[in-house]
Order: sequence, then structure tokens, then C-alpha cells
Amino acid sequence: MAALLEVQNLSRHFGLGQGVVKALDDVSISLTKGEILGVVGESGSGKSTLARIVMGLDQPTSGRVIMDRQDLFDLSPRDLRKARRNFQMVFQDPYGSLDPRHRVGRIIAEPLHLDPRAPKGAARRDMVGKLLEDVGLSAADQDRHPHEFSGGQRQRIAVARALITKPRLLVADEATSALDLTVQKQILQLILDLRDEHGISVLFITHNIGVVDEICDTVAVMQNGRLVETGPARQVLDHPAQSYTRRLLAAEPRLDVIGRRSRR
Amino acid sequence: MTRLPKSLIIGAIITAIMVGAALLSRVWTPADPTGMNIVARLKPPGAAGLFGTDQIGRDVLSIIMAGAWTSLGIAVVATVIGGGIGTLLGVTAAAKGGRLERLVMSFNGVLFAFPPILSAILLGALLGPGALTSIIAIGIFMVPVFARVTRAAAIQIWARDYINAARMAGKGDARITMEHVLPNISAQIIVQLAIQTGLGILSEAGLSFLGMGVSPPTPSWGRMLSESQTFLDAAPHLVLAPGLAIAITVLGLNLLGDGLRDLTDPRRGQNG
Amino acid sequence: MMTKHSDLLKSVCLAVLLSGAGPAFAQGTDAVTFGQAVEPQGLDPTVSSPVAAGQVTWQNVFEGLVTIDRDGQIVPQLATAWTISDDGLTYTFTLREGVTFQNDVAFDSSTAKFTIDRIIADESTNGQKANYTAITSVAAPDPGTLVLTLSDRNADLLYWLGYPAAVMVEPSSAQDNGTQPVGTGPFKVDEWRKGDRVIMSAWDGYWGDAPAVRTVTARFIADPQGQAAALQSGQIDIMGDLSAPELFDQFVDNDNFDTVAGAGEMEVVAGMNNAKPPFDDLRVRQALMMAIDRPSLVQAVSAGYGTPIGSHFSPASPFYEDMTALFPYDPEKAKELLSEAGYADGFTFDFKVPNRDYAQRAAEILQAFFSQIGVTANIESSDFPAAWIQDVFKDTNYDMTIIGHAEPLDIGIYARDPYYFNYDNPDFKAQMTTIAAATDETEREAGYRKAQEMLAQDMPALFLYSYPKLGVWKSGLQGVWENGPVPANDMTDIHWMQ
Amino acid sequence: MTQAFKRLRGLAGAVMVLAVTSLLIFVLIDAAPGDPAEIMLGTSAQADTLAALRTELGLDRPLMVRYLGWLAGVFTGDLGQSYTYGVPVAGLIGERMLVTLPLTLMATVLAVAVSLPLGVMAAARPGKAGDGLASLFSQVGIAVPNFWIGLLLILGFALNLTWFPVGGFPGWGDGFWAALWSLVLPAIALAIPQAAVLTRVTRAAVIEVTNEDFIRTARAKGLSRRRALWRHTVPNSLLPVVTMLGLQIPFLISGAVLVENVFSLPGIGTLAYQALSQRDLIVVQNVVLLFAVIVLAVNAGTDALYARLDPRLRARK
Amino acid sequence: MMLEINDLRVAFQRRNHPPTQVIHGLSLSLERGQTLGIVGESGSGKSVMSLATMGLLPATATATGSIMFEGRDILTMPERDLCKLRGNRMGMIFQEPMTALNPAMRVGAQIAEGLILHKGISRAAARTEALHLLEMVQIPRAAERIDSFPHEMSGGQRQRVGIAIALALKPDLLIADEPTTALDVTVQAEVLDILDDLVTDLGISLILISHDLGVIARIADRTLVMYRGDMMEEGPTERVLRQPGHDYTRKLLDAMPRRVRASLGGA
Repeated sequence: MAALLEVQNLSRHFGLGQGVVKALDDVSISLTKGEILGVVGESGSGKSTLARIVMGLDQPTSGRVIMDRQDLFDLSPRDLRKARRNFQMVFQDPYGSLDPRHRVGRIIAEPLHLDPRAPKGAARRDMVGKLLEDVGLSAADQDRHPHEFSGGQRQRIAVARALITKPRLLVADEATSALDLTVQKQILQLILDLRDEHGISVLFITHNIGVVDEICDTVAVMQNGRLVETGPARQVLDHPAQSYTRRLLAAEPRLDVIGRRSRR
Repeated sequence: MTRLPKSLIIGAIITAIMVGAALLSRVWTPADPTGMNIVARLKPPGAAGLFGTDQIGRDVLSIIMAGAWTSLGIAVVATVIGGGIGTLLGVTAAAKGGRLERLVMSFNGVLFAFPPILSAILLGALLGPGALTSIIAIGIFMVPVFARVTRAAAIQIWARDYINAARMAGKGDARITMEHVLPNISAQIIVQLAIQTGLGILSEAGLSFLGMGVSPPTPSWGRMLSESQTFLDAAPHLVLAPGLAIAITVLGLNLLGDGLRDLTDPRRGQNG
Repeated sequence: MMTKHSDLLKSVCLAVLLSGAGPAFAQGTDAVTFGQAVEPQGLDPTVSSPVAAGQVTWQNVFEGLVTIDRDGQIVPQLATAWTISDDGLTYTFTLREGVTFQNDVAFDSSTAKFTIDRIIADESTNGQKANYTAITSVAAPDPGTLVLTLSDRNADLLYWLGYPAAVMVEPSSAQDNGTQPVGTGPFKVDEWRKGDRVIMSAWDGYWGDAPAVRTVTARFIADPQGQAAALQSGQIDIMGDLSAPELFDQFVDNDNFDTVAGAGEMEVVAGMNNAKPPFDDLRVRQALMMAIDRPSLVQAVSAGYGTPIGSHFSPASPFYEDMTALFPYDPEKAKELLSEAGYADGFTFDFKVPNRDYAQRAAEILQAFFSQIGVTANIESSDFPAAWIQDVFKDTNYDMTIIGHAEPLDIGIYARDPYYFNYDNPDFKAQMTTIAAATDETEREAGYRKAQEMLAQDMPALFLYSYPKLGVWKSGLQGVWENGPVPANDMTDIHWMQ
Repeated sequence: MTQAFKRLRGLAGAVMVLAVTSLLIFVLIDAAPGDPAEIMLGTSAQADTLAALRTELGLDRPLMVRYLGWLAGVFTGDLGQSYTYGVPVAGLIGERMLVTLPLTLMATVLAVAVSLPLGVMAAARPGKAGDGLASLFSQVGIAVPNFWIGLLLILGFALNLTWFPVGGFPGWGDGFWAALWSLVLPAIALAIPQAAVLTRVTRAAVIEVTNEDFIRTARAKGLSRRRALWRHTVPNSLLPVVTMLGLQIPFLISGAVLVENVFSLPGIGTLAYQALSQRDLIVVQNVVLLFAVIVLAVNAGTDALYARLDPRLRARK
Repeated sequence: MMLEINDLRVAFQRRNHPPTQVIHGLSLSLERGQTLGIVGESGSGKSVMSLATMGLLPATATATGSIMFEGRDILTMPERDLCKLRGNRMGMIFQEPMTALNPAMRVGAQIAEGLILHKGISRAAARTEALHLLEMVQIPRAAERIDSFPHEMSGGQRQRVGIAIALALKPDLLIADEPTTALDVTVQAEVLDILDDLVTDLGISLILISHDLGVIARIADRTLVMYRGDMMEEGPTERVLRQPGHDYTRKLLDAMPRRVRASLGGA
């Protein structure tokens, strides 16, 4: 099967001369239809920069992002707009990613801007309502403001917004990190369900190996802007090939060593 | 349910009274603000009007009321124009960044470096004293203030993820500014408008005091102060009345601004 | 030994002065401080404004060939005597002997010739040059004699030679007179603290009687309230011309001060653009004049101090004639005149008013008076002096303005072409020529009276009032000028009563 | 090396800004109606006299020549001659600065001395009586025009109580204290609005810092509220206060123009106002340049002070 | 008992709103040398509880019940006495290493401050002690780092400085409020190890607050589960994890990633 998303030798450097920071250094990954790829790394690993570039919110220093055989950065603004319908994003902070001044319905419908033939008026309302129900909220919620919702509910709204253009790729940048564990679990389940129903591919950026294990098919481990290890999630997590991956796994909190006295 | 901030209420009342007086003066004042009565000159407050009479026997209360129209009018127009241009520059700088932003900010720096009064006098010299000069001189100094405030606020908004979401939705800078940035910084803009109008009134008074304001007989609080200087000893009410009018109006606008800030402060009642 | 000692003494005195240990108000029997509103931009009255500079240095530091005394009379000074040829074209002055400048250069006919030549030179920067242009040549046949040759008769020349703009200067120091004046007068300038004061002290080499006071300080206080307070607190002893009449009364009632509301030389007039309709119509000008109640105006603008005038002459002048009865306050008559002129419904004009207190106040009142006869004056403030001079004075881009004319004997401005009134009256110009050609004082006086009458009738400007010279000084001080035929602070006769 | 480069670039930028704005002012004043020669000679002067004076003053040269001449002079330390006073501008400005500098300094010191304790006190116990007093002071202080305060001070302390002179400046030569004394009322008039603004900023800054985590850390160490306030809160809240102090400089100068006018002080503000109304271009130009340099210098000074106050900024610079 | 909290209730006043109670009757006890983990999600009131124990509740909070520290009630203790207690007998570590240190003060001085205050020792002696403490929390090249400003250090290092400050006077009780939440996992493990070792070596009682059961499990002898200001259950950590006595605890455990849960089952 041909890759939906192909990231080739992507680099992004900040600054000039000696003070240059390589946020991304020659990173290549690929993602097929219906696949959930987890990009895992600690702060400064470059995983968020990767997400922003894949979404076209930032320009790479070098390298290519190929989406459906089209290089994103070769596209004209008009074609980019068209292409954007195919990929959407869910952000980390459920409080910062929804405009507090807009009603939920308007927020969710915003990406329809990309599609001149998108339904208007009542049809649009129905479409948004249906989507809200899909993500576990009610159709009537579209007349409310974001501040009337909890963090988990907001993240559902964000997912609904990302889905309205029926994208083929969803990029989730630490989409569950700001949530309590119990809520996080629900959102992860939602993403899994969407994948199963619509065959959406997901690029899931996270620092949490537990989460990767939970939903990802494949995993890419990043450190200091470089790709350390990639492979099927099961394989990488159970038999890490690289020492960094092993360290990451060892540092993960566990429940099997309980209390310091028992540890000694 | 939620109570309004006290400063908002007091500020709104004072501002309403002053605006009311200014509007009222267009149709009615206790006496003709330009009608002199030389026999009844320099009368203290009391029988000859609530605030007494001035050096040519005009009713001070009436001049103060009519002066409110002048002061508020000039300050409001200057603030709206200066604030409009400044806001436009500020949000554009925030949206475009790069060279344009640097240009706007260095323009700001230049304007900031000059003492406003001096430049206003310079403008007065260039254009001749008058209402238009006052408006331009005061408005010019609103531009950098608003540009700075709105740029800072807009930059914060631009860092929000809902802006990224809007960009993901294919919206351009101008559209994002209109739909997301401006509505979300409108509270700060309104607060600044109130506060800057107050400063505008102070500036207008200063200009008039130096003889660079509106021409007589258009009443002006600053010119009243300037004219009453020589009567400081003989008729202190002539110094007190316009000064108090200025101070109370500015106080009202500042309180209004503070109250609006409290009202729109996200920290307020957010946990409820 | 002796010199050494005195040097030591001097340096001790200097040290005391510099350390500021001296009393804050050095008032006493040999010191006097006077205040004036306007600080000159330079102390040389032959270059800078003869009024402001003259108020500091005229008679105190600088002297002329002749001078004008407190009664407005021309009296000898550095010239002891003079003869005028019968045709009136040759003036021969006998110069005073034994006069030296404060830099020890002797005064003689060569310095006098230098002074006059400097005034009439092509590159002269003397603002009053116009008054001296009749002089065609200056000769110094011997050190004690100066001969001026005129192109035409000029009856006023002697007067102008007594005016501050023609004080005697000395070639080597003339260039620096603006900041370090060197004259022949009884006081020399020690220090000029710009923006604040000029300190002068008695000069021992003075040719005449030594003045009674040794130290004279001129202080510049623009704010009238500040002038009054400075008087009250003893910071100044004399305010020869208090700026705000409304502050005068407090001194009238105060035993510690002597006050005189004397006559000044400033005429406040509302000049009109005579070339522009409707001001080109005599009836309109007269109507506007009759719309104004001048006594009320004086009452309102200057607390009743000041004299209503009917022509361009002030009561301070010996030639003054009261012409106010010619067009008295009569709004009904004024309306009639307007109707006759075709302005039954009145008219509207722009009133360009300098942003000075007296002018703005007067303008507001005039505006009210005009409105009674249906004439609307739109007041437009004009930044004074810069914008006003450009706009009104130079470009005559105005309808009516208001300004005080402070120079004495300046009725000739109405004959000047161009001048901001745009007043063009051949008869009046002829009259001025007649005055210039006058052969004696009586003829000259008659000429000026005639000129006054002509203007009063023809009304090129609305003659409002003569600004008073409101003198206030400490009781016990004598010799202050009561009137101001020339704007001056002559300290040579000042003394404290013992 | 890059740091030095940045600083150099900043300086070059500032110089460029100054050059451009000074040219602008030159052109503007020249375009303004009014001719120095005419103003100096008065209304009786004849055309040839005016022309002679213009030649003498160099006013007959083209605008750009005059501007460049002035600019060249500035770089060689010669600020030119005042048209109207006929003396070197440098001396003229120097004399006036001897009034304005002490006046503004005094006002600033006074404003800081009042606002800092007041703002800290208000912030230490928000909502209490002290806070109410401070906010009343700052609200009213910001609202009153400083020239009106000046008039009221004259009325109360100079006319009625006669403790202070009504105006004027005796000069430093006649005794230090008398001169200083005459600056007290103007300094107060100038200081009150400044103090009001600073009180507000101080209060807000202190409250903001009080809510910071590291204050809790300090309290957890056992520091009393008071000690934590002065050792940790106040030093960290000075940054916005210093910023405001720097930003207020142009307003301080503006205020000085008005206050000097009210108190008839021969300061730089009076000089600027007078020079402008007499179209003494060279003086205006130099004064404006001076102000701009002062503002830039103050900015540089506050930058240096920032680094002292907040070490985080040292690395960034 | 070193610390005994009885029926603690805390309410916050809000401007223009009725007050809200955020802790509704919390009781617990802690013996010398014991480690108690408090686990709960956001809004459970766990941080408010820790501030109440330090006597650092903001002025808008009112607390009832009692917090007995060695027999004296923190809630009624005069501020003077509290100041003597804080830092000296009880220390605290905060969540955000980025903001918990004074940015304008060198780290050595921040550590020394408490020593000077409570012990009255000289500045030089306090500095020596601070250096020792920095070494204790395993900051490499401590002698150089002592004069660093916080912004010159990484998050993990800053949190170690936070530990050094809290332990400077060898307090009897240490409260750590989410001490590693803001850190990367690898750093979190190091910091937890240091904290654990020091507390054990010095015999300090520890209250560790976290939303992460993994962190709690690693250190705490006993665990207390909080939800929305209520105590759900309390018991030995092992028991709470393996035989949760409350539905909410089970829900918390269920929410743990599969791998982590698996580790529990597999043990």
C-alpha cells in the first residue's frame, strides 16, 4: 500500500552561525492509510516541530513532506488550501485551541472555509450536530461557548472540528497530555474508534510511552531532533534496539515495585 | 447575578454626568457661556451662578458645561482616530511580523522619544492653534500607544492554538485578524480607549493652557485655567472650577477603564 | 603693597559672592531690582528689539547723542548742543568731551559716525532703520563735531536719535553688544543669567554724576502673578509696567508700595484689511467703531486701567488729542451706517487674534459688541509672534486682527506701503511728509494733531485704548518714571529715601 | 562578539532614527509660518534690513545646506549659534539644564520615594485601608493636570502661606538653598502624576510577583511575610517599575514644559517653547535632539538596570 | 503521631460569589519516618491540603478542623511560630521548577537563606553548607553551580535545588507536591531516586502528592486517594493498588496505560 504521508529527510534549523539549533535533523517517516503512528520523545526532541511542519504551519530548512504524492511545499497557496482538507490537527491545550469568543458550532465549522461547496445554513447545522454526537456530545451543544465545557469535552470539540472536512490524516500533538488520566483514556478511545470507522491515519505526538502502547500501530522514537528508532509499536516497546529507547522505557513509572522498603 | 466592579459603576456615573453635561450644553446652559456682563465680573460662587462668574462676567458653570463638549469632543475624536490607526498598525505588525513589524515598532520608538507637548506645540506652530490641530497633535500620540498595546495583545492571541486551527482552516492573516484577533483583544482596546480619552483630555487642557488649543470664545478648560492665572489670588474659584472639571472627568474615564478591565479580567469569576 | 591688599580684598569679595553666602535679596540703599515682563533676546537695542533690550540697557548702559526724558522731551546727552541748517538738511552736533566707553575707549565723533553709519548701512540689521534713512552721509570734521546730511527734511530725526535704536556704540565691541554690552552709561553689565536676570553695577568711569545706587538688577518675570508676588516678597523693588491690571489694585491699597497708573506708549488697535471688502468701506469701519463701548472694554480687559483712544496716539505723547467723541458707542447709528453700506443683515469675517491674553480677551468682547449689530466675528487664534507676523503682518491674509503698537510716534505706519492695514490714503501720506518737513516744534505738533484727526475720521483701524503703564515700587524709592513716553527702566535717577 | 555587534547595530539604528527625525523637524519648522529675522526685528523693520539679518544669520542658504551644516556641527561638538540670543546654543542649553535637570531629578526622586513604599504597602495588604488610600492617591494623581497642581500649590503655599516663591529662579550663584527652595513646588507639581502612575505600577507588579511560585518557596523556607516581601517580592517587581520610569521620561519633559511655564522657571522647557514660538530653529533642533538623546540614554540605562534586576535578561542581551 | 489531620475543611471566598468548599473533611495521620502518597486528579484538593499543612493557605481561604503537627495545631498557630516551623521543621517542594526559584537570586544564596534565618549562622558558613547540599542532591560541579542563576540550569537541576532548599535544615516533615510532573520521564526517575534516598537516609517523614499512581507506588508506604475534596480510601500502598477498596480507585487504575497495569498484574 502506498504511503499517505511521506516525510523525507526533514530538517529544521533555528538561528544562524554558531548558535544554530537543529530542532529537526534529517528525519524521515511514512504513514499509510488507517495507521496510527506514535512519535515519542522528551522535551526538545523535535516532535512538535515535526507536527507543525507536517501541518504546513512552519517551513522546513530542508527535506520534503509528501502527502498523497504531492510535495506540500511545492503547492501553490490555492492548491495548499485544497490539500488542507485532507489533514487536520488536534492541539495539546484544550483551553487555548478553541476561540473563547466563538460558539462551538462556529468553531467546528471553521475548516469548512476550505470547501466552497460545503453545506450552509440548516444543512451545516445538522452536519455539525451529527459530528458532535459522533464525538460523544450532543447536537445542541453547538450553541454554547467553549468555557461551558470541561477539558475533556473541549478536546472532543477539537476532534470534531478536525473531522469536519473528512480528513485522511489527523495530527494529534500531545492531544491528551493536559487531561486527567481518566479523561485521557476516553479521548484515546475516541481516536481509536474514528480510525476504525473512517480509516483515518493518525500521527500521534506524545511524550508518554504508555499512550503509545495503548493506541499506536507503529512508533518513532525521537531524541534531540533525530529519529532514534522506528518500527511496529509492539516490537519497539518489547524489544527496544537502541539504548535511549531502553532508558525511556526503564524510566516509565511502574506499579510492580511498590513502596521504597519493598524496593530495597 | 455577578456584581459589577465598583470602579465601573462610579466611573460610568461620572462619565455619564460629564457626557450628559456636554450634550446638554448644546441645547441649554444656565446662562449664555459667551454672554458677558462686565458689571458682574469675578463674582464668587453663590448668587451669581453656582460657580460664580469670570473676568468678563460670564457664568462659569455654563462655560464649564460648554467646555465639556470641547474637551470631550476633541479627546474622543483624537482617541478614536489615533486608536484606530494605532490598532490597525498594531494588529498588522502582529500578523505580518518581520520587516513590517520592525518598521512599525521603530516608528513607535521615534514617536515615543519625543515629549508629546513639545511636538504638539510644533504642530500648533505648523498648523496654527485650533480644534483640528489639537485633535491631530493628541491623536498622533495615541497611535504608538495603541500600536504597542494591540500588538502585544495580538501577539499573545497569535500564539494560541485556535489561530493555528484557523490557519489549518485555510484562513488568511487579515481574516484571522478580523475573526479571531480583534474580538479577543477588544476588551483591552476598549479599556485603552477609556484611559486614553482621559489622557487626551489632559493633553487638550495642556495645549489650551499654552495657548495652542481651540480659539475663543469656544470654551476650553485649559484656556480658562490659563486666563485665570492672574486671578489666582482675587478669584480662586476661576482656577478651581476648570481644574476640578478636568480632574473629575479624567478620573471618571480612568475608573471606567479600570472597571472594564476588572470586568473582562479572565481571572475574575473564572472558577465559578 | 597697597595694590596687593586691594586685590586680596577683591578676591575675598568675589569668593563670598560665588559661594552664595550673600543675602538672598541684596536690597539696600545702594541696590535696586526692577522687573520687566519680556526678556530681550539680546541686550543691544540697536540690533534686538529696542523695546525689550532698551528696557534693560537704555540710559542705564547705553546713551545717545540726545535722549528723551521722562516728559517725552528731547534733551542733550552725548551731544551738548546742535544746530540745524535753515534748509533742515544739515545737523551739526557738538559732542561732549571726556566721555569714554566702558571698555576705556574714548567717545568722539569717529565712534558717533561709526554708530550712525552702522544704522544706515546696506547690511544694517537695525530694525528701526526706516526712521534714519533720511540721513545720506555722516561726517566727523573734528573729534568734537559730528555732521549729518539729510536728503529731505525730517522733523522727527532728532527724536529718533534719542530713541534706544540709535544709542552710541564703539566699533571694537559693537559686535558683542548683544551679550556683553559696552556703552557710555552709568552702569555696566556684569552678568546675564538668561531666562532670569541681568545684573549691572555702577561704572566708575562714568562722565556724569554717579548714580545713587551701585547695583541694578533687571529681572524677567513673564507671569503677572509672579510679578506681583515678586514685589510682595521683596524680590524686586520696581515693576515699572505691571502686566496684569487686575493685580494692580492690591498695591494701590498697600502702604508699602507707591503706585502710579501712568500713560504708556502702547495703543491697542483692531487693525483691518482696508483693501478687502467690506473693510474697504469707510461706513463699515465707522459702524464697527460705533459698535464698541470702549470704557466697558477697558473695564473688562484691563480692570479699568487704560485710556480709550480715538486715534493712533497715546496720552503719553505731548501731541495727544482725545478723539473718542468722534465715533462714540452707538449701536443704532452703527446699524444705520451698515445698512447704508449695504450690509443691513450684517456680515461675517475672520478675526485673527494673537494668542496673547489681552488680545484674546479683547477679541471676545469685541465679538460680543459686533454681534449686537449683526456682525459675526469668527475668532481664529494665531500663534504669536511667528505665525501672526507671517500671516497677518507679512501676507496680510486676514480680515481683522488686534495688536498693541508699543513704539512711540508710530502714527507713520499708516503711511507706510506696504503695511498690514493695506491702508492707502495719499492725503495722509502727504500729511506725514508735511510733518517731516516741519521747521519748528509748533509746526510739527500741529502736523501730528492733524494726522491724528485724519486717522480718527478715516478709521483704518479700530482705535481701542491706550495700555496703561502701571508702575508699582517700594515706598521710599524715588526717581521712577511715572509715564512711559519711551518704554524704559531708567535707573539713573533712582534713589532710596534715607 | 555578536553582543558587541548587536549593540553597535542598535546604536547605528538610534543614530539613523535621530538623523531622520531631526531632518523631519527641520523641514517642519521651516515650513511653519514665521521668519526668525522678522520676529527679531519687529514690525518696523524694512525689507533690506530683514534681508541683511537673514544673510547674517545664514537664513538665506538653502534648507539642506543649513541642515547639513548643523549636522556637521553637531558631530564636531558645535551646536551652532542661537538666532535670537546670538550666543552658542550649547551654553544656552547648558544654562537651562541647570534648572530642568535638578527639577526633573527632584521630581523623579520624590515620585519614587512616595510611590515605592505606597505601592508596596498597598500590595502587601490588598483591599485594606492602606490599599484604598494608595489607589485613591493614584487615581486622583493621574487625573489631575500637573499645571493645575502647580497653580494650587502657588495659591496655597506661595500666595497664602508665603513659604515658597511664586515663581522664578534665583540661580545657583546666589545660594544653593534659595535656588533649591524655588524648585520645591514645581518639583511637587511634576512629581504627583508621576508618583500616581508609579504607585499603580508598583502595586500591580508587587501583587503579580506575590502570586509567583518562588514567593511560596521563600515562605516555605520560613521567611515571614514581611521578609519575603522585601527580599524576594520587591526586587523582582522593580522591573516594570523601572520600565515605567523610563517610559515616563517624555511625559516628564512634557510636564516640565507646562510646570516651568506656570512657575516662570528658566528651564529647557521654557527655552524650547520660546525658541519654537520665535522660530529659533537651531535652538529647537538642538533641544529636540537633546531630548531624544536623553530618552535613548534612559532606555540604555534602564536596559542596564534590567540586567541587574533580572539576570535572565543578561543572557539574552 | 508527628502529623495528625482531623476533619480538615477548606473553603475559598470568591469575589461576588458564595464561597466554595474544596476539601470536605479530610483526616489522616503520619508517623515519623513514614511516607504517605496522596493521589488524585485535578480538582481533588490535594494541593490545597499540602498548603494548609504548611500554614500557607492564601488569605481568601478559611480552614476548619485541625492540623496537629507534633501536638500543636497549625491552623491556630500564630504566624511567628509558623515561621519558625516552616523551613526548619517542615519543608516543601513545589511542582514547577521553572517558577519555584527566585529568578534574581543565585541558587546558593537561595539555599543558604533558610540556614541563615533559622540557624543564625554566618553567610560563609551557610555557603559551605549550601555547597554540601548541592552535592547531596547530585548536582555535578556543585562548586561552580552554586553561583548560577536558576535560568542557567535545566529543569531537573532546578528541581534538585528545590529539594536542597527543602532539606537544608533537615526538617522532620517534607511535603512534595507533584515534584516531578513537569519533568521528562528520564529526569523524573533520577529526581525521584534522589528524593527517595535522602528522605530515607535522613529519616524524614514524607507526604508525596501526585496524580500519577506510578510515582506514588514507587515511594509511598501508604496511599491516600482523593477525589473532589473527599478522601476515597487510605491504606498501605500495596493493598490500595492490588485490592482497591473504592470504585474511584479502580477507575484510576483502569485509566493507567495498559503496560503499566500489566506490570502490576505480572508482579
